[in-house]
Amino acid sequence: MMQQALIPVFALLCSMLAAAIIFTLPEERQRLRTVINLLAALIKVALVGVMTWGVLNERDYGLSYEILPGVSFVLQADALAMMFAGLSAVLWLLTTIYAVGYLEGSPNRSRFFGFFSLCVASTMGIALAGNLFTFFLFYEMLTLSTYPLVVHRGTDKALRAGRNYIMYTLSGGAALLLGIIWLQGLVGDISFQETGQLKDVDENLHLPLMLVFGLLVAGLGVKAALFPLHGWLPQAMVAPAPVSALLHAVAVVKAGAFGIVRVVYDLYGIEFATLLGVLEPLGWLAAFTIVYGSVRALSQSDLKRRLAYSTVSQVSYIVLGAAVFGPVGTVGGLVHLLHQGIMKITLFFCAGNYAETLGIHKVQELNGAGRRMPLTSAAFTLAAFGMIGAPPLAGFVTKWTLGSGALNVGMEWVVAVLLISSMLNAAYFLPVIHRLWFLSEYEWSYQRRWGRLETHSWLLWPPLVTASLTLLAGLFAVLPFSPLSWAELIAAREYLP
Amino acid sequence: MMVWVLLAVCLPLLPVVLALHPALQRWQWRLLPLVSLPALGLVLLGPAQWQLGLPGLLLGANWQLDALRQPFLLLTALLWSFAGLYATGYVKRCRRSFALFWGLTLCGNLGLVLAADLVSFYAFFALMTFAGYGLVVHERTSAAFRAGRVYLVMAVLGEMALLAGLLLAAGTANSLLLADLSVAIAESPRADLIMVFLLVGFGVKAGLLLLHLWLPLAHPVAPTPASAVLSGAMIKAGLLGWLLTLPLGQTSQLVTGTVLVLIGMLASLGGALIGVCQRQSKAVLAYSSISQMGLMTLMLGVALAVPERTVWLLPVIGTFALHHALAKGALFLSVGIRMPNHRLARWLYWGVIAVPGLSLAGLPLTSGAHTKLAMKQALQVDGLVWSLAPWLGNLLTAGAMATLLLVLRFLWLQVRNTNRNESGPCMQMGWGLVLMASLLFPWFAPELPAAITTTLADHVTYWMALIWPMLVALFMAGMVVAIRLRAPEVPAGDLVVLLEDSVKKARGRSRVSVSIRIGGKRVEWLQKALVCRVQPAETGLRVHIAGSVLILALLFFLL
Amino acid sequence: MSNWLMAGLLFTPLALATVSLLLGFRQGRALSWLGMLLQLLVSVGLWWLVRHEGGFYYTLAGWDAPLGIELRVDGLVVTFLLLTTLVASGCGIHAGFYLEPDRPWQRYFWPLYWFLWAGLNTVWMGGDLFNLYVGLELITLSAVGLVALGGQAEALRAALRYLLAALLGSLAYLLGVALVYGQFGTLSLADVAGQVRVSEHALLMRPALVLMLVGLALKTALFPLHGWLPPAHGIAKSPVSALLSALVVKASFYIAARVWLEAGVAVASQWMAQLLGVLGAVAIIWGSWLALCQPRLKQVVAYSSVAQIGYLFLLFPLTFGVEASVSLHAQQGITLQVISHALAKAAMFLAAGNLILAVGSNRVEALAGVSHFLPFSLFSFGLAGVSLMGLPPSGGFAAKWMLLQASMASGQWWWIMVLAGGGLLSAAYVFRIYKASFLERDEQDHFYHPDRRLEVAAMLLALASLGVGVSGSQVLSVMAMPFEEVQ
Amino acid sequence: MSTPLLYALTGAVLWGIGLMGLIGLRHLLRKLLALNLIGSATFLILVGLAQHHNGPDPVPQALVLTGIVVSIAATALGVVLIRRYFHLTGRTELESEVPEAGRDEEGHSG
Amino acid sequence: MRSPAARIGMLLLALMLTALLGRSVWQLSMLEPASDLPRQLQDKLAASGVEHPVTAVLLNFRSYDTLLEIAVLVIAAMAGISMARTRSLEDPELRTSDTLLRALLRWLVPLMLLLAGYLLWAGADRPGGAFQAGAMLAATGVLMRLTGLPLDFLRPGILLRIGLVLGFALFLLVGLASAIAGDVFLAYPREFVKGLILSIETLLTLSIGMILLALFVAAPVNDASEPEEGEK
Repeated sequence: MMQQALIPVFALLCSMLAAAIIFTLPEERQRLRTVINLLAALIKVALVGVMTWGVLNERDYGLSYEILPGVSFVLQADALAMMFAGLSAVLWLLTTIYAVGYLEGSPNRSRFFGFFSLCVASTMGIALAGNLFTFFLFYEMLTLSTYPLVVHRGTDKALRAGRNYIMYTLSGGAALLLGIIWLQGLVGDISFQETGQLKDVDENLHLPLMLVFGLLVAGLGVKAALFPLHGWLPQAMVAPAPVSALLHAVAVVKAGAFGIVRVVYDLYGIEFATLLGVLEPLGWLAAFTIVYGSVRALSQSDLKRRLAYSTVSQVSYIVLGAAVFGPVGTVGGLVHLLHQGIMKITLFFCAGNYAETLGIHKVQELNGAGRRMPLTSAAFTLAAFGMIGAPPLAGFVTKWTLGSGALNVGMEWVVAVLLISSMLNAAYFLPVIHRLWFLSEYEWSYQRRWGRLETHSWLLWPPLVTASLTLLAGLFAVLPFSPLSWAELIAAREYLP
Repeated sequence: MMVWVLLAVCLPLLPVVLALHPALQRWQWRLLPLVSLPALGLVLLGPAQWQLGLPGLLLGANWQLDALRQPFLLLTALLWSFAGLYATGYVKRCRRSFALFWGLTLCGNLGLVLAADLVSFYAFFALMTFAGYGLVVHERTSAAFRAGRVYLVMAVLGEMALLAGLLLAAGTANSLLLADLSVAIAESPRADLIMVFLLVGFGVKAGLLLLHLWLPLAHPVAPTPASAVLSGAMIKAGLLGWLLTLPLGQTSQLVTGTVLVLIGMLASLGGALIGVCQRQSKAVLAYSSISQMGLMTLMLGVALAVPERTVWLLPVIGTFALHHALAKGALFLSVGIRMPNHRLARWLYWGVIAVPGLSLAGLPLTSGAHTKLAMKQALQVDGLVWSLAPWLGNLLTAGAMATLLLVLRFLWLQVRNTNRNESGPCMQMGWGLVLMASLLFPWFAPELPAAITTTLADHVTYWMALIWPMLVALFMAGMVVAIRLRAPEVPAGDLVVLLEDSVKKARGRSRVSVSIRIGGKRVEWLQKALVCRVQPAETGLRVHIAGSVLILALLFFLL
Repeated sequence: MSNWLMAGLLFTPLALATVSLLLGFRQGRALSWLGMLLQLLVSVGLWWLVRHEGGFYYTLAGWDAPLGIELRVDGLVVTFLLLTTLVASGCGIHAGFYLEPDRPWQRYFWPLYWFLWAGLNTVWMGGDLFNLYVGLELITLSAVGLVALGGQAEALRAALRYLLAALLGSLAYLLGVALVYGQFGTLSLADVAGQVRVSEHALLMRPALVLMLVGLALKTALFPLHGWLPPAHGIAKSPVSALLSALVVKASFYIAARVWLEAGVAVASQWMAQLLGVLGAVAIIWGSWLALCQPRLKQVVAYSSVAQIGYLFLLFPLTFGVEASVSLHAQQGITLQVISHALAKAAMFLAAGNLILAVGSNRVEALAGVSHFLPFSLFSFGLAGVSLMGLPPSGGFAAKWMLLQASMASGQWWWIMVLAGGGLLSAAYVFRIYKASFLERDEQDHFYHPDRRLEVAAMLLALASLGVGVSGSQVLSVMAMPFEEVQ
Repeated sequence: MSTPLLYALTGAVLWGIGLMGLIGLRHLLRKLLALNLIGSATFLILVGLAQHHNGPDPVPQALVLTGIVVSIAATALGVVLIRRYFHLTGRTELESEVPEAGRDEEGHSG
Repeated sequence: MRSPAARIGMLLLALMLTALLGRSVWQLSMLEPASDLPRQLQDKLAASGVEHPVTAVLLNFRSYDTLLEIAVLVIAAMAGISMARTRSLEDPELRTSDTLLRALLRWLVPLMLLLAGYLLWAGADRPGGAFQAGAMLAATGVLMRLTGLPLDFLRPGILLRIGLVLGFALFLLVGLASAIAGDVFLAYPREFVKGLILSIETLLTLSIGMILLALFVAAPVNDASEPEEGEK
C-alpha cells in the first residue's frame, strides 16, 4: 500500500532530481547530462505506465500531506490524471531527445535542461494533483520553470516575450488563486473527485459558485490561451523549438486546458456545472477562440507564429469539449488533449528542424523544403492534416467525437464552429504544405548537412515518431489504450451513474 | 478474403512505403501500373457480394461490396490500371512524386468505393481529395498552381460540408453504417439540411453546377492520365457518395429532387454550351464531364423525388457511370497520343478517337446507346407522376445534341493537335485498353432490372429518334466551320475568374497593425510619466519623514 | 534545563560581542562560528523544551513581572528565535567571506553583529514595554553602526537618515510607553493587557497605542514613513542589508503586533485598523512600483522590502473586530509572511551581493550575461523571488494563502485585490532582474568569481524560504505550541 | 495641578517643539538636538505623569536614567556620524540642492 | 518644506498634536493606576542589596535593562572609534604649553576623581551611581585632553577596547555566574548582592568614563574611504 502511494511521488521526483543534478553539472559534461536526462525520462515513462495499468485495474495511488491548516498536498492518480501524465511522460522523452540534438553546441545547456526537467516535473504534478491547491502549486511552478526556457536565447525579443509571458500567466495565477480561496471559503473541500464534488451544495451558494467558476476559468484560461488572454502565446514562440513544442503541446497550454477540464468534471461535476449554466458561456468563449485563433493564424508569415495561433485555436477544442454536456462531447474534448499534443509537437519539431537545417523561419522560405527534407516534411504534412481534421488522423477523431457529442445534446453551433475552424485550418496549413512539396527550392542562406540524413538524427526521429502516433491514434482509435478509448474510460467514470 | 481486400486497398500505398528509403525509390515508378491490379482482380474474379468488418480500425471499420458498388469498383479499377500503364509512358518529370500521389489517390478512391461505414468512407474520400491535389499541380506551372488552388479551396469547402452532413446524419441515425443513413435521414426533421450538406459535399467532387468550377481548370493542366482518372473515376466518387448517403427509395423528397433535376438539366446543357466555347481539348472534355454528370444528377433528382423509380434508376446510374468513365477516360488519354505521320494511319486513329466521343453522344451500338436507352426506359413518362416528367424526353434529346456538338468541338481541336511528343508503347497500350473496355462495354455491363431491359425494337426507335438531332448538330458544326465563325471565348473555369477578381479587389491593407503601434506608444508614454512622477514623490517622502510621522499620528488620533 | 538554555540564549550573543571586540576580524569570525553553533543548539533545545513542557515566563534577575523584567517564551517566540538563528547565521557566514578582512574597521563587524543578535533575542522574548524599548535601541544602534561601518559619504548619509528616523520612532514609542505607565502603573505587557480588559477607562489608552504604533511603523518603514529604508538597505554591505531587511524591521513590527494583539484590539477603532491596512496596501503598490524603477540592484531589493512590509500591516485590519478563528488565520498568515520574507529577503540580498561582486557593479544593466556565469546565485535570487511573489510552493505563498483566506472570511474583500496585485508587481521587478541577467552580450565578459561558500549561504536561505511553504503546517505547529506557566 | 503634572504637560509642549524642529530644521546637528529635546520631553512625561499623585516613583526615575544613557549613546553616535559626514562631503545637511532622484539615476562611480 | 504655507501648516499640525498630547496627559492624570509599583518596590528593597530605590531598580530589579543600556553605549563607542585615526591621537591644535593651566589641572584632576569615587559610592543609598561617576571621569579626561595631554591609552587598540568592555564584561559574567549557579540569569546570590553590585558599579564607572572619553577623543575621522560596494 505504501509502495503505491510512493509511485506518484517518484514520478515527480525523478525529474526534479534530474533537474537538481543537471543544474550542478558543468557545461561540458554533455554525455552525462544526456544520459541523466534520458534515464529520468525513461523511468518516468515506466512509472507512468505502471500507474496507468494500475488505474485501469482500479488501484488507488494516493498521497496526502498537510501543508497548511486545512490545506493539503494531495497526489492522486485517476484516469484523467494518467491521461495527462502519460502524454507528458511520453512527449517529454521525445522532446528531450529532440532538445539534445537541437541544442548541440549551444551555450547554457545545463540551465536549459535543468529547467526543462523542472518544467516536466511541474506538468507531472499538475496531472497528479489531487486537489485544487496542489494543482495551483504545480501550476505556478510551471510558470516559473518555463520562463527561463522562453527567454533562453537571451535576445531582446525573447526577453520581451518572456516578460509578457510571465505577466500574463502570473495574472492568471492570481485570478486562479482568488478563485481557489473563495471556493475553499465557500465549500471547504477543494479536492478533485470523479463526477465532481460540489453537486450537493446549498442552493444559495450557486451565485458565488458561478463567480468562482468565472475566476477559475479566467485563471486557467490564460495558460489555455482562451481568447482575450492568449496574447502571450504567439510571442512566446521566440523560444527554441523544443521549448515551443513543450509549451504548446504538453506543458503550458495543456495545463490550462487540463485545469479547466478538472474544474468542470472533478470539482464542479459536469451535471452541476450544467445546472449552474456556466458551461454555455464557456463553450461560446472556446468557440470564439477557436475561430479567432485560426483567423489570426492566416495572416502570419512566421512559421512558428502561425503554429502558435493555431495552438490558440486548437487548445480551445479541449475547453469546448468540456463545455459540451454528454459523454461523447467529453470524450471529444479529452481525446484532443492527447491528440493536439502529439500533432502540435510534431509541427514544432518540424519547424525546429527547418530552422536548424535550412535556417527557415518564414513561411515563404519553406518553398521546396520537402524535397530537401522529405521525412521532416512528411511528418509536418501528416500533423498538419491532422490539425485540419482530415481522416484517418488523430484530429479527425477529435472533431468527429466532439461534433457528434454536440449534436447529441442539440448544440448544432458547435458543429458549425468545428467546420469553420477546419476550413480555416486548411486555409493556413495547406499553403504551407503546398510550398513544401510543390514549389521550387528557395535560396536558403545556409544549409547544414548531416551525412546521409536530411538532418541530425536526434532531430529527425522525434517528429517521425509523433507523426506516426498521429496516424496511429486515428487509424486505430478504438483499440484499447488508444487515446480515444482512454478518454471513453474517463468519460464513463465522470458521469453520474 | 480479408487479405485480398486489404491488399487491394493498401497496395496503392506501396509507392509511399518505397519512398521511405532511397534504395527502393526507383521501384516506385516501375510498379505504378501494378498497384491497382489486386483491386481489378477483386472485382473481376472475386465474389460479387461480400462484407468485411475491421473493428480495430478507425472507429470500427466495415467494408463491403454489393450490386451498387460493383460498377463503381469496376470502373475505378479498370480506369486506374490502364491509366497507370499510360502514365508510365506519359510522365517524364517528377516521377516519384507522381507515383506517390497516384498511389495515395488510388488508395482513397478504391477504399471509398468499398467502405461501408461513414468514417472509413470519409477517410478515403479525404485521402483521395487531398492526394488528388498532387496530381492536379503535377506540372508545377502557374496555371497548374492556380487550378490547384481552386481545386483545393473547393475541396476543403466540400469536405467541410461533407463532414457536417455526415455528422448530422450519423447523429440522426445513431450509427456509423452508411446503410443505416438513408432511412434515418428520411425520417429526420432536419432531412433537408442534411441533404443540402451532402449534396454540396459530394457535389464538389461530382462537378455539380456551381461547384464545378475546379473541373475545367484542373483537367487541362493535370497530366493526361491524371485527367483521365479525375474525370473518369474520381468524379464518380461524388456520385457514389450521393447514392450511398441520400435517402433514396424512402419518402419522396420532392423539393430537393426537383431542384436537383433542374440543376442537372442546366448542367447538362450549360456545360455543353460553355464547353463548345473552349480552346483546349481537355477543357472541352472537362465541360463534357460536367454536362454528363448533369445527366446523372438529373437521374438522382428523379430518384429522390419519385422513390418508386429508385429501383430502376440506381442500376442505370451505375451503368451510366461505368460507361462515362470508360468513354471519357479513353477520350482524355487520346489527347496525349501522337498522331502518326502516315495519312491513312492518321485517319484510322481519328476514327478510333472519335468512337468514344460518339459513344458519349449515344451513337448506336456503343455503350452510350446502351446507357441512354436504359435511362430513357427508367425515366419513361408513364407512371412517372411528376410535374417535370414531360420535359425529360426533350431534355435527353437536347442533351444528345449538345454532347455531339461538344464531341465535334473536341475532335476539331484534336485535328489541330500539334502534339509532337513521342507516345511510347505503354501509352499506346494504356489508351488502347481503355478504348477496348469502352467498346466492349455493352458485353460486360451490369445487368439491369428486368423492367427496363431493352428489346431490339426499343433500340430501333431510339436510333430513329437520334438521327435528326445528330444531323442538326452536324449541320450546325458544318455551318460554323463553313462561315469560320469563331466561338465566343469563355475562360475555362467560368465563374472562378469573376471570383478571383473580386477577391483581389477586396484585399487591402488592414489598419489594425497601425493602431496597435500607436497603442504601444501610449503605454510607453504612460510608463515614463509614472516613473517620472513617482521618483520625486518618493524623494519628498524621504525628506519629510518627520512631517509624515506628525500627520500620521494626528490622523490616527483623530480616528 | 530552561535556566541553562535561557542563560545561553541571553549570554552567548553579548559575550561574543564582548570577546570579538577584543579580537581581529579573522579570529572574531572563527569565534562567531562557535557562537552560531551555540545559538543553534540553544534555540533548538528551547524548541524541544517548549514542545515537551510548554512555554514559560522567565523572570530575569529573579524578580517577578511588574517590578522585574519577565521574558516570555512560547511557541511564537521559539519560532522567531529559530528564524533569527537561521537567518543571522546565514548572513554571518556570508559576511565572514564577503567582507574584506584586512580593512581595519571590519573588526567591529562582529561585535555589532552580535549586539544586534542580542537585541533581536531580547525583543522576541521581551514582555516588558521598556525593556523592549532598550532592545529596540540596541538593535537600531548596532544596525546604524553596521550601515555606517567603514563609512563612505553615501553610507553615512544613509546611516544618519536611518538614525534620525529610528530615534524619532523609538521616542514616539517611548512616549507611548510613558503614557501607558501613567495610566496603568505597570510596564509588563501582560499586565497592561489584563487591565485593559477590565478597566472602564481603557479607551484612554488610545493615544498611547497610536504613538507606539506610529513610532514602530516608522521603525518598520511603513509607507509613507519608509524613506529611510531604501538608502540604508541599499548602501550597506549585502550581508548587512540582509540582516536589516530580514530581521531588524521585523523586530519593531513584532512589538507593534504584540501590543496590538494583546491590548490594541480592545481599544483601537475600526478606522485605525483600516488605515493601517490601507497604508500597508499603498506600501505594497508603491514599493513594488519603485522597485521596478530602480536603476540599481540593491535598491530594487530594498524597495521590495518596503512592499513586503506592507503585507505585514494587513494584520491590523484582519485581526480587528473579526472572529477569533479568522484572527488566528491572519496571525498565522502574518507569521508565515514574516518568516518567509525574512528568509527570502536575506537570500535575495546575499545573492544580490554575490552578483554585484561578480559583475563589479551595482547597476541592473551590468547584469547582462551573468546568467550563465553565476547561475547558482541567480537561481537563489529567483527562488527568493518566488517567495516574494507569493508563488507556490514558497513560504510567501503559504502566507498569502492564509491572508487571502482571512480576508475572505472576514468579508474584507478589498485586501484580496491588494494581495493579488502585489504579487504581480513583485513578479514584475523580480523578472526585471532576470531579464537583465538573461540578456546575452556579444563580448565575452570577464566576471570575478566569488567564493563558492557565498553562493551556498544564499542558496540555503532561499531553499529554506521555499521549505517554509512546503512545511507550513509544521512551522505553524511550532508557533502553536502550548503555553503553561512553569516556575 | 501638581508640579509633576506640570512637568508632564511641559513635556507635551516640548514634544511639539522638538517635532517641529525636526521637521523644519535642516542642519544635522540641529536635527539631532531636536531629537534630544523630544527625548527629554518624553522623559518629562514619563516621570511627571507617573508620580503626580503617588509621590515619588523610583521606577520611572530609573527608567529615565536608562533612557538618558541610551539617548546619550544615540546622540554620540549621531555626532560621530555627522562629523565624519561633514569631513567627507563638507555638508551639514542630508538633503542636497540637486534633487536626489536625478543623482540616483546617474549613479556615482569612483 | 521651504514654502511658508507648508511651514505654517506644519506648525498648526504640531500644535494640534501637542494639544492632543496634553489632553491625553491631563486625562490620564485623573486616573488612579491599578498596580502600585512603588509599594512593591518598597517591599522588596531590602532584598535588593542597595538602599536607594533607583539604584536597586537599575542594578537589580531591572538589571537587564541596564546591561543592555551599557551595550548600547559600547556600540556608540565602537562606532566612534571605528572611524578613528590609528597612528596617533596627537592633535596639534590642542597642544598648549600654558603652565597655569597645567597647575590648575594638577589640582582639579585628583579632585574630580575623588568626586567620581564618591558618586559611585553614594549610589547605594542616595542619588548617584555608576553613570554619574563615569560621566565625572569622562569630564576629567576631557579636561586633560583639552589641555593637550596625549592620553595615549585612548588610542584605538586592544587596551582601549578592553577598557570599553570591562564593566560590561563583568556585568555579563556575573549574570552568567548566577545562571550557572542554578538561578536565573542576572540573579545575584543573596549573600553577595552588595559586593557584586559594587564591583559591577566600579568597573562600569571605569568603562563608562572610558567610552565617553573615547567618543570625545577618538571620534575624529580618518581619511581612509572605502568605495561603495560594487563600485570599485
